[in-house]
Amino acid sequence: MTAALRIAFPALVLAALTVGTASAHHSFTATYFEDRTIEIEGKLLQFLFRNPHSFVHVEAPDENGELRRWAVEWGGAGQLSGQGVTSQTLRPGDVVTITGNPGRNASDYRIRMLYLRRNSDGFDWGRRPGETFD
Amino acid sequence: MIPIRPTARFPSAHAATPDDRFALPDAEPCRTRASRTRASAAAAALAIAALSLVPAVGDAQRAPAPPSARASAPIDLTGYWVSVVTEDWRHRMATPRKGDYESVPLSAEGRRVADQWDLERDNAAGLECKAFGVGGIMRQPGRLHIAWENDDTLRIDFDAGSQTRLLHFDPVANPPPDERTWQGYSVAEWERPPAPSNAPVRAPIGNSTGPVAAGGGGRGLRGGPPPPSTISDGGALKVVTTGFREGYLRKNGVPYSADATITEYFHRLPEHPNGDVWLLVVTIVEDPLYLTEPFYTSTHFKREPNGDKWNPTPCRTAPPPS
Amino acid sequence: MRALAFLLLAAAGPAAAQLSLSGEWVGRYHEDFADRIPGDVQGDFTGVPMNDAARRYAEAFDVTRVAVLEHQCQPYNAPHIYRGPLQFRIWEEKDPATQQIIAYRKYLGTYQQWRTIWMDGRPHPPEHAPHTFMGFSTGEWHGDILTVTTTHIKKEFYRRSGIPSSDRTTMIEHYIRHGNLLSHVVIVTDPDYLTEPYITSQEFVLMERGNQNWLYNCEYAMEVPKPKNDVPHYLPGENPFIRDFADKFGLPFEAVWAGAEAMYPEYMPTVEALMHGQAQ
Amino acid sequence: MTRRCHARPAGDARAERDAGSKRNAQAAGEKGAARDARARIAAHGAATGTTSRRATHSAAAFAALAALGQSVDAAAQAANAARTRDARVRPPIETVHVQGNVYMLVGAGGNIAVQIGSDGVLVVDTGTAERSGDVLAAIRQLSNGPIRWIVNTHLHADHTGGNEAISQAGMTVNGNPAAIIAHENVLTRMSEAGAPVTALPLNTFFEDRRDFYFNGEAVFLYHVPTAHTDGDVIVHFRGSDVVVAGGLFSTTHYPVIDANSGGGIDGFIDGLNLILDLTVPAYLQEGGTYVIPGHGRLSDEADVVEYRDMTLFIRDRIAHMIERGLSLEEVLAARPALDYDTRYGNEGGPWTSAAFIEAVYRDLQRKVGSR
Repeated sequence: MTAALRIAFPALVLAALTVGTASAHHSFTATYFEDRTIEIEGKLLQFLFRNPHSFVHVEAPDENGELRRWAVEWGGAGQLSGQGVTSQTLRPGDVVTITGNPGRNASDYRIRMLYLRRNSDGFDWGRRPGETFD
Repeated sequence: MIPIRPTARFPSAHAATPDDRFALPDAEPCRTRASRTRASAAAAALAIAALSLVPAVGDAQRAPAPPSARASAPIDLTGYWVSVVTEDWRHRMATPRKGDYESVPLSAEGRRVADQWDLERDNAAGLECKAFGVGGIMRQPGRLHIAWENDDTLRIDFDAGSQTRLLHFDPVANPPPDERTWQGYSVAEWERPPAPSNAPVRAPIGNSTGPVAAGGGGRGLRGGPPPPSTISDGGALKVVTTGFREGYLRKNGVPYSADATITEYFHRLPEHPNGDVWLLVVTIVEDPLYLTEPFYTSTHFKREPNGDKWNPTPCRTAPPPS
Repeated sequence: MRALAFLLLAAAGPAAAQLSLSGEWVGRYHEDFADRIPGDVQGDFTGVPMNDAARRYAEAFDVTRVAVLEHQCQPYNAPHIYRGPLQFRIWEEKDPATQQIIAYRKYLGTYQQWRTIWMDGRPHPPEHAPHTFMGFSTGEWHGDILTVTTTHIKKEFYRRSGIPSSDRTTMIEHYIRHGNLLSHVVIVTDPDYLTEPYITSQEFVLMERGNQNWLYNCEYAMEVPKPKNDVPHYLPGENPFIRDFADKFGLPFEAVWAGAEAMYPEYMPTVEALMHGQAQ
Repeated sequence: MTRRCHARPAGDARAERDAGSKRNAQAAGEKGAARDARARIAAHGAATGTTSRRATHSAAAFAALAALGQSVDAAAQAANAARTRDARVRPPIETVHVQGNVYMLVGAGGNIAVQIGSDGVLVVDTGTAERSGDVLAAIRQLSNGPIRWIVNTHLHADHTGGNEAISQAGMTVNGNPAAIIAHENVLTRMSEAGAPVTALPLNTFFEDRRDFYFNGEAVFLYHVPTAHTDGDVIVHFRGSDVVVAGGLFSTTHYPVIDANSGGGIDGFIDGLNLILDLTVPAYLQEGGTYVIPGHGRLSDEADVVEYRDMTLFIRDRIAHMIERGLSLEEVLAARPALDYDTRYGNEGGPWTSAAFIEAVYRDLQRKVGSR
């Protein structure tokens, strides 16, 4: 806990001073279990490239093997554009592997994106510096 | 002796370093922290005196003595005030864990020092008041009692930690002490809007039918009368403090150094429609050692009718969560 | 008539000498940073004089409500917007004939909101007028303090933790400038959700070069697939996250939940007793 | 966006003098209305047969809102009439330009919508009978065109009381009094209650929706079954982009579930969701489609969303309590509407928190029993 605080606070201070209009939309910490990660692999159904946050809808099995429509929350269109992601980066039908924080309401099948990889060509997001969102 | 009153404003609190601001051009380099404090405080007093003298030299012999700080106060800060903790609650009403310095723009050195905080060690070393020094006392939940010590010195007593601050409007008559203290040496001056001139009256606009308030109307408060315009003319008290001992911005050892400069603005806000009177203290801590940028806080206090709830306590910090 | 003119002249004051608030200002978040910027875990109810109605509302609040179509683009209301990430621009609108200030205009980068602070003495609208997130504002100067009164504000929150603000709030602000620093005080009176006026104050610094972070757009979309009219909420006593904030920071939930009582110095021994047993 | 023009009570010099202090006058009028409601409660409560004192009060309070003119006892009616003749307690009718062709009249019982244009005048709801003269005067300040149509959103007297007077003052293209449109269930219930034929909505419909074109825009009437009553209609002026919510939305009190007139909580929520389907905010949940509530201030989608959420939350809480076997008294003691009581509780008024909770409880319990 303490260690996490030490790292997180200065980083966040810096972010707030530089971004100006940071998102006031909602608290990720309150929405997701940030101390847990989950990985899904499935077919991309829809890429909502938009503000305040983008969403990737993926059809993938849950822990019981039942197919679900997962909603993966990603950065806003403005922020992702600065990282080279456009509305055409992902297409329905792409098979993707996503790692992220699970939502606190399990029935929402919701994930906060940490890492995405497209299986067909290896395109990925989330491992290079700056590939984050708020 | 020519009466001297620090009418000149301090240079901007955001410009240069604290020492730059107050140093005379030929000031000697400081060797120690203590001597630097004395030098800078004395330099501040001299600088103020010099700035005040410039426009007054020609009239020095015949100019009447200016009114005292007390007589010329644009706002009345005296009385009992209680802090209302609506912000930084977990850092003020309780003692946070070591390493929780959220919101404070600490430098790497500041973080290093904060991470070494040890409450028991402080207590054993007789440093219980480190969180009650001038850099942290305003954020300690408690009550203030503000009164005139004399015509040119305003006194603030704090029941939290039983601390006292003296705000000197006449730094020449009240030079800085030799020793650093928890509360340091404070130089005060009133700030006020310029005196009214015979500006043309505002033309009636819109459906305004009542008297014109100073600077434009703005009546019409649903559910109550507008704030009275007579309680305060919007002046402020500016206080610059140096010469203090190293202390804590927060109870859990978030540090400020003895090299910091602390600038404060005291405002008595226009009376609220429900009768509440609020004191707002804006604090700017500039610390070249422990902070990466000026640290801004604004603390509010509500006026109390008397000192019935005055409850002096010694310097004591509750332990953090286990 | 001559006497009236004299009175007006005496009362009018030197409008031209008023402090200028014009410029682009950006927030400094040296108080409550985690709450105001990234948002923390659920359950921070500290420092707000909430009443039992607000407690019940906050307890029922599920943060995923923001994904509901009609909620996802809802901006913060006026009292709340100053407690989030914010930069704003102020400029004066002057009567061309008299050069007196008719209004201060304000553009807030968060959610692209606009405010007008009327300085011409007009009354507030009647009760049946529509409410907006920024409300209807009138202002007056008290020396160098601009005091603004706002009514007709839409219902929203004081905190993202779900402490509600009602549509019957009155907000009084004080704008205080010292050089490049603008202090902004907000005092909210809310007959529905607060037991006493709620005061906050925040600092903004003048942007000498400005930036381009002024736009915010929100497109409605079904973010999380679920029935359109399903509004998530917790039944009384069933919010599993309500103690998260208290637990994370080792605080007693009773104190976090206490409202106005816990905002005053005399409550400190109670906090300590709850944390460590009897205060030492 | 809005333009106010004050329509003062016709031929009433005292009210004109008082117009400057309209807020006080309005407040006084609201108190007067509350007293009227209590008078009606006294007349109606004994017949409800509810058990607890609180419940009796609640049911009677509802009955007061639901009461048709002829169900009010003679003494209360006389006192009411005498009071409303006194200009000191009669609020002025205030007119708000909503947008496009549509105006809202406030102060004659339920809110009234007036659409004007080259075809004439369309009035949605007619307020109380005793204010019909003032309402007519207010309409005439907007337009001298013929009043062609009246729409009743539901049957209650504070929305239909002026039917007769306003209809008679209007004229269809055939030369008859202005036609009154409502859902068929409204006509049925008003007829059963013995309303005079000149006050009845004889132009009824029984299907889900009716539409027609008037004053250059399409006007849609949506029937919402089993909501406030069984005859609720939402009116949507498509060109002006204004929705008239009738009994389905208020900014002053909890949803009124008139079970005696076929109302129900689930239908009420359906009705609120239908309003949300019709409304489109202009920008970030603000403006765009405006909604005229049955009572209270002019609103938009965000206001209806809050009201929908509230209704849904309280419904779910009470349903959960019923599942746990709580009695009505236990449900009332648990205060399932605590978070909204200061805002909508209306203690001492005609539709209290207890009345609302009881209505929801009984409706849900009936459904549980029928499963």
